Amino acid sequence: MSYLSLSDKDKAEMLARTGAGSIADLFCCIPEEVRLDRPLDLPAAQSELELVRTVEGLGRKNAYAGLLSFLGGGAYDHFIPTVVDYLSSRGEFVSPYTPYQPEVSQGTLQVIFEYQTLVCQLTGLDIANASLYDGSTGAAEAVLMAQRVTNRNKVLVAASLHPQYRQVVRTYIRNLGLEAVEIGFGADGRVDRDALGRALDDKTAAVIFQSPNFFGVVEDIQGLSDAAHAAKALSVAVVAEALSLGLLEAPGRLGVDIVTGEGQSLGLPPSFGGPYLGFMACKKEFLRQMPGRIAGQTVDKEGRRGFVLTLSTREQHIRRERATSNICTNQALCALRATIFMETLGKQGLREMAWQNAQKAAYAADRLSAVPGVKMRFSGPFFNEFVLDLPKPWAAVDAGLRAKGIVGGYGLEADYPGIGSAALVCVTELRTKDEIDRLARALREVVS
Amino acid sequence: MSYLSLSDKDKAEMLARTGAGSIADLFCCIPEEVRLDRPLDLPAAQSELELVRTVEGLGRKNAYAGLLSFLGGGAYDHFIPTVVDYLSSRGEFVSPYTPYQPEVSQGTLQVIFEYQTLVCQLTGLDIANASLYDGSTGAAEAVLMAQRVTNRNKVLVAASLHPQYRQVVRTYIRNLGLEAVEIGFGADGRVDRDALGRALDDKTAAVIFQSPNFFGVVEDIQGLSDAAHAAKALSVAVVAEALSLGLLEAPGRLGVDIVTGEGQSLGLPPSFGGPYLGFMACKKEFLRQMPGRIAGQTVDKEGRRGFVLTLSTREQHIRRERATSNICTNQALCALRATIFMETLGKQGLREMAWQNAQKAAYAADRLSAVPGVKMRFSGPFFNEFVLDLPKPWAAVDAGLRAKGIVGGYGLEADYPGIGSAALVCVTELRTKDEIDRLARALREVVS
Amino acid sequence: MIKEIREPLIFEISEPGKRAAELPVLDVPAKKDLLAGVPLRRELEGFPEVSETEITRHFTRLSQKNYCVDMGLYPLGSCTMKYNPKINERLAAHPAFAASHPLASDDLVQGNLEVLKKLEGFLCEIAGMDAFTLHPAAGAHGELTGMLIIRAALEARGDARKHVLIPDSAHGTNPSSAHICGYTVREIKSNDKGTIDLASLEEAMTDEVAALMVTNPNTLGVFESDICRIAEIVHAKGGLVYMDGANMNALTGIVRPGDMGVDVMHINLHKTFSTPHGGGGPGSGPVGVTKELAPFLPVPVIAEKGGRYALDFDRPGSIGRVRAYFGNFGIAVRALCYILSLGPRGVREIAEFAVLNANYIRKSLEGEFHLKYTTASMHECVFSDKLQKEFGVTNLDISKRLIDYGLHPPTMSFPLIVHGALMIEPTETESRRDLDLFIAAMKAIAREARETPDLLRSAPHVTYVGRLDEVAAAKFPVLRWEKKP
Amino acid sequence: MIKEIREPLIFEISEPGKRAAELPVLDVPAKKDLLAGVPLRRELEGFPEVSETEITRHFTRLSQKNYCVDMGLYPLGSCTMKYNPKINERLAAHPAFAASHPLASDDLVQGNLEVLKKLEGFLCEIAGMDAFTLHPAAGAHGELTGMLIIRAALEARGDARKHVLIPDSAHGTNPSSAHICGYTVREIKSNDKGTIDLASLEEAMTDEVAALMVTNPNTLGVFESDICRIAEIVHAKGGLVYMDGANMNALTGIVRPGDMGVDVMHINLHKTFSTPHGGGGPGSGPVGVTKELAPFLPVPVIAEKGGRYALDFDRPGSIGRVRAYFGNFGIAVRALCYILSLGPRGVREIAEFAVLNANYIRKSLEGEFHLKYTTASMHECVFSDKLQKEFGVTNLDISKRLIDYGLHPPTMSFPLIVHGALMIEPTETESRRDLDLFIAAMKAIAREARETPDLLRSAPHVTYVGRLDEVAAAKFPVLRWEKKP
Ligand SMILES: Cc1ncc(COP(=O)(O)O)c(C=O)c1O
Ligand SMILES: Cc1ncc(COP(=O)(O)O)c(C=O)c1O
Repeated sequence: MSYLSLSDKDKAEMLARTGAGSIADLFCCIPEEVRLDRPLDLPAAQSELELVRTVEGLGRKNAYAGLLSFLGGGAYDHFIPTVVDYLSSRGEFVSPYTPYQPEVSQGTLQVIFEYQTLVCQLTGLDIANASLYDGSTGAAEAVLMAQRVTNRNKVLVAASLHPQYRQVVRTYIRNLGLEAVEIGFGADGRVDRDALGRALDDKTAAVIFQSPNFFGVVEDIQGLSDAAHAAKALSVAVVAEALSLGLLEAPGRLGVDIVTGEGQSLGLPPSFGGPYLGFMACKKEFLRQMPGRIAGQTVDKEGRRGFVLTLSTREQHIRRERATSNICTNQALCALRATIFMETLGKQGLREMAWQNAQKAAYAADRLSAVPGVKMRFSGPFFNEFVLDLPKPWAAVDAGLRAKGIVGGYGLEADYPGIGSAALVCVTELRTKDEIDRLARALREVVS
Repeated sequence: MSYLSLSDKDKAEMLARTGAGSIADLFCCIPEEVRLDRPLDLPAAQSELELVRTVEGLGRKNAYAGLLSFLGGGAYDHFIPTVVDYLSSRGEFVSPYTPYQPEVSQGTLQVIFEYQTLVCQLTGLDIANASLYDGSTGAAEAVLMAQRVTNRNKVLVAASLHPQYRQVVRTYIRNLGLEAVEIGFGADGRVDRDALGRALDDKTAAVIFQSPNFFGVVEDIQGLSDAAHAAKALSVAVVAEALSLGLLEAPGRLGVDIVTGEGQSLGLPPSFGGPYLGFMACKKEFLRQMPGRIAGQTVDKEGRRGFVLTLSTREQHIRRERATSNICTNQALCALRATIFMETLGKQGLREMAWQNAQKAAYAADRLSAVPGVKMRFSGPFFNEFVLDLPKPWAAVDAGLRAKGIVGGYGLEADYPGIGSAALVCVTELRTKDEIDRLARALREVVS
Repeated sequence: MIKEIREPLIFEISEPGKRAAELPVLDVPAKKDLLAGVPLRRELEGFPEVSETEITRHFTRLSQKNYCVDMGLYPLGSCTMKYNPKINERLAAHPAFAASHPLASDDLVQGNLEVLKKLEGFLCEIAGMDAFTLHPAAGAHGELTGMLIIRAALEARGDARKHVLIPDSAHGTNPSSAHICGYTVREIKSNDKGTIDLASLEEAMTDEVAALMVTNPNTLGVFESDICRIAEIVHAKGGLVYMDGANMNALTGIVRPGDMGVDVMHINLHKTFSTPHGGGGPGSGPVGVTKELAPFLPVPVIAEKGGRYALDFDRPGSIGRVRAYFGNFGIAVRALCYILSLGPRGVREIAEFAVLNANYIRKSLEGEFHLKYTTASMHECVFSDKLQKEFGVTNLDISKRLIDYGLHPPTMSFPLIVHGALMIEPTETESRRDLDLFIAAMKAIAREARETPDLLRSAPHVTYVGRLDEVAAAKFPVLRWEKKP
Repeated sequence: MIKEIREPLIFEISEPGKRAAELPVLDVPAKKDLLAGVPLRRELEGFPEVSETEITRHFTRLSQKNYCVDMGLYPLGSCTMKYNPKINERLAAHPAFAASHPLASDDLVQGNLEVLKKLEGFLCEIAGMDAFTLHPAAGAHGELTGMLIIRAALEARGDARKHVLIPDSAHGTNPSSAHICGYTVREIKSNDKGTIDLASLEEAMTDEVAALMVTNPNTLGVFESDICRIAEIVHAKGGLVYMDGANMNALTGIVRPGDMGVDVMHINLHKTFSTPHGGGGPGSGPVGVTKELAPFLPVPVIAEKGGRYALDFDRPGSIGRVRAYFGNFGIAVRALCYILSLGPRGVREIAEFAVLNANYIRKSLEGEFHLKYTTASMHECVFSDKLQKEFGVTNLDISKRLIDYGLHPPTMSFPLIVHGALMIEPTETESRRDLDLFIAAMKAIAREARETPDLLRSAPHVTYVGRLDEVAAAKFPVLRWEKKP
């Protein structure tokens, strides 16, 4: 299937206008010797029908689709109202690019402005950007930002920050003279405050932690912020489960300076890890150090309100190597989906959804930890996921559950060597009581 | 889930403005004694998620979905390019009504104008309307139209016209002094010309036949038209498989006066029989007798081209009981889908698709009639379906095939008593060679 | 100077060889002598050849020339242009339904049959009728079906009778449908309240009259308060009462036609139950009847036994088939979804807030525009251009000027008994803000009619085309594109 | 007089109690002491409360204020705004992919892994590189990844070196990405052909230089004809060649970076392989490397063995992870679909007709607009406002005036080496008609610049808002809505 729009006649006439004798002539500036002298070795072109058969065939190889799953850990299975899919698929949203020309991009720009407002409301902070790639790169950008703000070169990273996020932070900071020190966790699953106290010093740019953390446990955000501030370091909170902000107090009201995180829960399907939505908000004094695009409100000559991209002197296309980030293309359509999602759920709906997550997870924790031999690993309060200690190796438990059509959780040993047979179990509003009970029954059979 | 957009405050303030003391007061003109004094006995309101679960649950009760099907007979399983679904689902097409206000409906109106053009091109006739309900009511409307045009009261109906269409024609004409005489078919599956000749007389308003007919057999359209014209009757052709017009000569070029039919094949899913698309085209001398809406081209004061609904003095809202039809709401969105479909397939694609149908059906006929005991019922040329005579009762064959996951065809005995064990088998471009071979193998096993 | 944004006809951008779709290569051996002897066409003469880019742009740009419910208030009276939930579109397009074939045997489509049967049941409860058929494809088709049932029932009694009584305010489909059933139409004049005059009715109601077709609330948005008495009068003479239920949006959960003496009625699913109007259709016009008339329903009827569904064709009294297969099934799925979403309270709120919104508009515009009938309004109200006429401004001018305010005009010049009518039906799904925008625009227009009437007479000013020459369109009809010679 | 069609912010139409979505009632026993001791929020202060009608209208109306590829030519240079096939959107949204979880074990997501591996293979073939990673989320992220690979490789050799050479025509992301890798940027001046000056390069290329980042064709749309020699110079000094492949659209099937001495490169899937730009993203920026550099690719790498796929974390040389999970997977699905649709010939035609279309525009506008560099153009051409300056008309005015013609402006003021630049990239999916509309508009504007320059300076005239005050926006930033006190 070709997507060209030229007839043979068009091609011939247009070629004539260019003065080239042939299509090949158009490429005369490419040295003969490197030009490809054979057709590409790719599969033959497919019509739409063949493509559908091929690609749906690949989809059928994902056995995951048929299973009852309790996976979370940074990617969540939430309800998405159909209106989100419908509206976000309109060509006028899908097919433009960055709103460089505001007069013909007011749709996109106003959506970004609303998105920024919603992120500020969710996080309790003053300003937000238009998006970053995802939660993991958001965490890395936040660390670099803290370095710029504080001019300090050490960052304390909670071990309960998503393991993959920590790896990304490490990759980003490697060549920037920044040192990362990991801070462990206690029996409650929260950041080890003694260890944190010991590590905080006048070189510390920031304490970066996740809440709810990778174990699902809600951190003592105010306490961590106070500790960071006492050392004149920034408090950076990562929120990998953005829905939690529907119920938990806004981090900005608990002393946090920068909140960044993953917005996938807000209207994006899990989609094997992407496209997702990195969000970031901060106090207004850090505005000039914020990475990424920002939309602002202004007026035209007649005084009519309009929106533009603004403060772009922070950005790579103006500042080049001194930019606050190298990001250019961001996750705009994901931010649009999140905007529609949040506005559709609204004040009551988002809270209700968050509350149902917490209630269902609490119910599941009760049911599962009542299985003989199964225990809650951590004592701390949790949102919609929690860690279970299991009496048998996770591999065996996992296989046993799988045989019953269930993906029961995510085994932690690869990411936390020495943690033993422990698994992270996530329960969203989409899991019914029946499904939770089914998991409990299955687990009982598998571990007995 | 409620779709109201009023807050409690809105409701109270608005009620105050109306002067009514309560919502109930607004209904004071309804006699107390007939007002419903209890809540309706309907299931409790469902949220979107519950609705999806309920309705998808109903969908799962359709065992048909999982089977390999060779059903046709007026509803066909054809490829629909995704762009048709995408574009036809745009709110600007889905959510307006009839373009009574042309200045804000140029989209819909231009689409109708293009649709009318395409129908004229397909049928080889001069003018087309904006749609009728479906093929069956189209056939009925064509008969009434022929009565108006000729002032005659007898209509000869081919027995090979879709049985359900014939029933609908009978229902419509019942009280209009019209007599319908059925004309049988020969061993070739075509209209019995001798019988036709005997029945044609100076009371005959029209000969109405289907081509390809209900058995898939292509009629001798020119011959039938000539016979009708010889008696000064109209030749009315019904096309239940609109795709056939991609390959077969346009009926308008074979003497037909009115072509009507079912456009479902042109971009509409089978959807258990509807919504479908009745199309109708005729020679221009019958314009004033045409039922249904028609769009026409005109200009505004500046001479800019625009489109309007026109010739509405034919219609019920102007002519009332003397209208050419009672139709008001038609199948506009289906006509829009058909327009996008035809323009997407285009000149080459539509022909190619029609040709592949004929080729695959021919291959299938060869393979299936090679099964011992199975024979082609009719000797006439066929498009994408054909009738098989089977050596065992259809009920048994059908059950046997069903056990192998196949719906092999449509048994004809209920509609054609005495025809014996015969089934109509349809093969579209969506059926692969493998699937056809699978049917042939299965049939061999079942009948042996 | 500013470029006019005119969208060419697809035929005008066609170029040989362009393709927007391809098929897999034929996978069976190709026959050379395919359809030997049958006249085949050499090519699809005139058919367009364009790319997918061009298809997408063509229809995207065309769509942008439409106003629609998804953009704002669409107060087209009698058409019930309410918001159409997106989830219903998705569910109706679900392959389990959309891919199912109408000739599949009952046992393969139990889900479909259950959808239909459930919806019939819901409609019976909402309308207070004993049985419903979902075959009719739209309201007018429902009228035809219903009147055929009446005729069949009367025939069964021995006399089909001759006439049908229809008020002068009725929709044009009513007389037209009655006509197809072989009846002549007798018009009943409305009284000064806009309702059926009982005396005229009594006079007209003879034993030659088969039925009265009554729209309730009628097309003025006025409830026929005497409906029970009306039914008595008709029944007393052996006639039957047909109710055009196009305006059910005013009644759901409040009062049921079956409780008011109605024998047969239709409902416009696409109105009351929010299936999108699609630029003119598809719709669905289910017909409800009393127990006595159920034997005459069109075939097939869906029978249920122990949770299994089957098609019943053994209905000797049936009027026959009115449409192939089962009507506009996809529309039924949407309506079912709507009722399931709303539940008993939500269905009642349809009427409550449709009526509140209409009365809010009416009260807000009274004085600015003339109201011929001051009887209480239900779900719509019918103003006229009487006050504006003195400035040389008509309902057409008012309507076109509304377009400049970013709104869709009301229904114009219907019902016929209100000269220069502006028939306004807001529906219940509107927000206060959208209602207020409309009211403010109408008030501004009333002022403009006095102060700058030319502005109205030359409206609309914001659209791609101005007022179009409809006379020329009808006089010199150009009904299709043709290749320039 | 005509009503301005302004769309309020959603917050401005919010009213307490309105809902656009509901959830099922909680089906587990509700705990009272949920999250005891954790600070919870009383309410989502400021969050909107609206109905589904209002949501749909808000976003429908907002969408209508955008220009987009689905409406017409979008000649934004360097951004490759080609048509995005609708089928690819549908397939990427297929639940088999969209519902799959990134932490599911390999055996449950074999289809996903095959998608990724297949696409890597296709990109290797198209780019002539030995290995690809799909982790990077966009072009800039790819640059970062690629430069980290270069640094890791050089470190493994013993010296990461200090500088990176970047031509003055380069995109801003290049220096910014190099900076995050700990390199200082040395700018290379372009010669009068707009390409890298070999002498300057030879001078700058010392053994302190880690790499050259070269864009080919560069941002002028000019092919670096000396690319092989350039690579030799860099390699001779032990440096590596990074190619910014954002402009691969000019090269597919014609020439392969891997055959020209490139060591590392990125491709913008959202450009060359037609995934929609979404108003700014998401994109995907896969990085390709030579065999020698493959050990440094980010983890995890997808390993295939006998048709089974597994994630390989055992990569001691790896730069580590650059993003959680597997990058923008959904974008990879779309790109795979695109390549499968086009096949070998179609992929070559991308470049052929992208270059034909650009040259067609260039030839049509030469003379009307100034062309600083007259070197042969590939997929885009960069004009400037030099000829219009004398009438007091800038590239901004020209751009805004194009909007009045129903078109999107080109990229403005980039590359920096062309003052008043107008960078035009039509892409291959455009029709002759759309190209001609653009050319005609540009010619008309060139005439208007001479005759009625004010018309340009006050443009656009057809949009909801006129030119916006960007200075005020930056000086007094209003970056979110706030409730009026
Ligand atoms: C009062 C009334 N009756 C009947 C009809 C006819 O319904 P339909 O358009 O569905 O055929 C309509 C609708 O247009 C109407 O408003
Ligand atoms: C030449 C060039 N390099 C790099 C980039 C950065 O790519 P992305 O926007 O995907 O991060 C762009 C695109 O904007 C570009 O045009």
